[in-house]
Amino acid sequence: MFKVLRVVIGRDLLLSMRRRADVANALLFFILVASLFPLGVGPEPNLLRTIAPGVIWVAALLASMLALGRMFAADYADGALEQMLLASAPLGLIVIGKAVAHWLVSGLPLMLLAPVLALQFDLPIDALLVLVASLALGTPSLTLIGSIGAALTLGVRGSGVLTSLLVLPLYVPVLILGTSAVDAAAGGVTVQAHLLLLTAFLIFAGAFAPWAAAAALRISLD
Amino acid sequence: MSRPSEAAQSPRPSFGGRINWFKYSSPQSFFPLAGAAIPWFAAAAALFCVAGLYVSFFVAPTDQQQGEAYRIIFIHVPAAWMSMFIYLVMAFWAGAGLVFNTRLSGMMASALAPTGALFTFVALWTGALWGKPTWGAWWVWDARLTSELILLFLYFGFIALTAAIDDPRRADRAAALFALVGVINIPIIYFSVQWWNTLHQGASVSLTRAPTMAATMFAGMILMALGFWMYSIAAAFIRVRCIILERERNTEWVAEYMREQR
Amino acid sequence: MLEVVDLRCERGERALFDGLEFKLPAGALLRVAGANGSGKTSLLRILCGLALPARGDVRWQGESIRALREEYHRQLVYIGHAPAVKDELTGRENLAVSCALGGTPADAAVVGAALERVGLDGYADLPARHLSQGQRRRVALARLAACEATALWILDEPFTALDTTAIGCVQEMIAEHLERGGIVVFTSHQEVMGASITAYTIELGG
Amino acid sequence: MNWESFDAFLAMGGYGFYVWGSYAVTFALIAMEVVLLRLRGREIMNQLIRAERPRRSAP
Repeated sequence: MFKVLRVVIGRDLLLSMRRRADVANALLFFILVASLFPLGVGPEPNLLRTIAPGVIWVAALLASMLALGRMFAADYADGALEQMLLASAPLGLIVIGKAVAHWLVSGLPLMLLAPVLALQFDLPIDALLVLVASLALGTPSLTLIGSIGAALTLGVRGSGVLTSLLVLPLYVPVLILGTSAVDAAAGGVTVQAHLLLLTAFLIFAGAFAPWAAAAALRISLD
Repeated sequence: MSRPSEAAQSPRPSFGGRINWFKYSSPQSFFPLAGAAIPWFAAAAALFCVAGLYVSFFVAPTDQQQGEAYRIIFIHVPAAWMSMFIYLVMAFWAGAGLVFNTRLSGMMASALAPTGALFTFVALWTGALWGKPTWGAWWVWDARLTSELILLFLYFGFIALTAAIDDPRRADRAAALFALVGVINIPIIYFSVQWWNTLHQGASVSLTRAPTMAATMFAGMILMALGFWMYSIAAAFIRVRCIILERERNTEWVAEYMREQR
Repeated sequence: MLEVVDLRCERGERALFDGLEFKLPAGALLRVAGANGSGKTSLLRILCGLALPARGDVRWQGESIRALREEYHRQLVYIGHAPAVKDELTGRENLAVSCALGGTPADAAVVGAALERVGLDGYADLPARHLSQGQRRRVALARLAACEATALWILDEPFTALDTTAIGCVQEMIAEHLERGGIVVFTSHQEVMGASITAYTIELGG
Repeated sequence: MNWESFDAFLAMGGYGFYVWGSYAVTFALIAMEVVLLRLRGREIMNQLIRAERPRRSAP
């Protein structure tokens, strides 16, 4: 059974490797959005420092949402998803595999890029570390929740916008927890509670979302 | 082998004992039932609303601190109640539809969504109009208002998803799953916003309760809530009848119903 | 044994078929025929468990496939309309992945042999994007050669886009599978199997 | 009785805009929903009647 998990992760990573441009586009989007904010609100350092956590988190959230289209759509179009529904392992497990692979090429790079962007906003070093930690715990939740939305909108006209309409409201807790963790770190307050709550949310999403996404895939392919 | 043309036109009621009535006769048998119930619910709605309006304007006394502005709560609070209650009912029907694969459940869920969205919007609108004179701001990022806003987005998501999928059965089931995901998320969203709110504002602003909860005030709110409730049922029934006719238009019983109508 | 009980399938509000019943014993071949839109693919998807019938049940060895799920999938090869061949992967990678997903992991030798069987030995290491329509189809069908032990084959239009050699090869694989006691269900517009093999035929639609 | 005159009732102690704004929008929306529902019902009935007519004349 875990062989199937490994095969799915390996396959999706291999596919992303051979379609590197798609991966790079989402990252470029992240960098661009985050860089637009200083241009929009002005270069005042104190202001930038205040808005930095929110801006970086929102940009990361949008970039990760943008990448959701890649998760199932191509496999849906060429019939590979049908084969996954007929696989010898539970569909929930396959969704976990796809989510892991998807996070490795969309969430992980965001997490590694974020500190560089945070320097543009003059965030203190402590806050930088917390930013990375909060993204490390938060972006997997985003991928997991997003997988439900991506699965529900398969093959639907205007599925990109529809996915965001469905998924963004559900992202709110992650956004709140993530930004306030960085805020707290920048303000010199202990961040343990925030990170613990993010972890709890991740565990919850990890237990629940693959199952829901699997049900959504079954509905979409019926 | 069956011929599709025949199968589609054969009258449903004559299918015999093997058929699962639970699954097949529901929309058909519910249609006249809902039709008969609508006038009663509509009348009850009108009655409760008139009584509620009377209590809220002529019986409930002026509030010491907020003056007459507080009279907005007689629609604000019932509307907020209804917005959440309708979402729960909708999620209930959605879940029932997914579990039992009944067609009527999905129709009920999609019939409730627009009315739920309406009450959510009313709750937000009246909240803003109440907040301005009371706290001097149209909008505060209070946990309740924010959750209400997210709830509105969830309603919109539900409606958009139903509208975007052409096959009604798939649309119902996809939207049902989304409704259930939403119902699990609403408490999480509420508590996370509340927690975030205390971090940022130190609980200086609280929409939580009106200063004094006199019995007459409570009575007014309950009456209005009952009125809204009855109205929601009536509206949902009218809408579900439309949906049934739209989806079952090619069946024999609809044709028969049309013949009776003239 | 594959058994279908009182199956009804609807599209929109129209019934595509109703009250469909059959039993396929080991070694049986079933051809599903019918005009476009008569529900051939829908029937196959219901047989796999991809789609839910409006009424009725599909049973494998006497148990409902909805209860069996993964256990049933392990004994099933479905080759759908879309070949499920990824453009970015080579024929070899495609086949290895689909076998592993199906629960019959194939090592390099088996994969190579299967691709050779369908006449793709020269193309096994090319990304599928460089293959023609018929060749991609053959990559998908190579799975049959790699999954001989899998009892039930469900094939949606297996012969489209294939040249005569490839059609012969697929016919041969099907014949061998039936001899082994496997069950094959396929859709096709024409009578393609030779006269030597007796096939049940279902004609859908009117 | 809370109000000395109709004007006082309308003024709502200076909060007339907020109170009446709330109530008016609420009931306007409800009225709108009722109208939309009625239109939807009429639309589907018309469609059904139109669909039925050829079926009657054909045989």
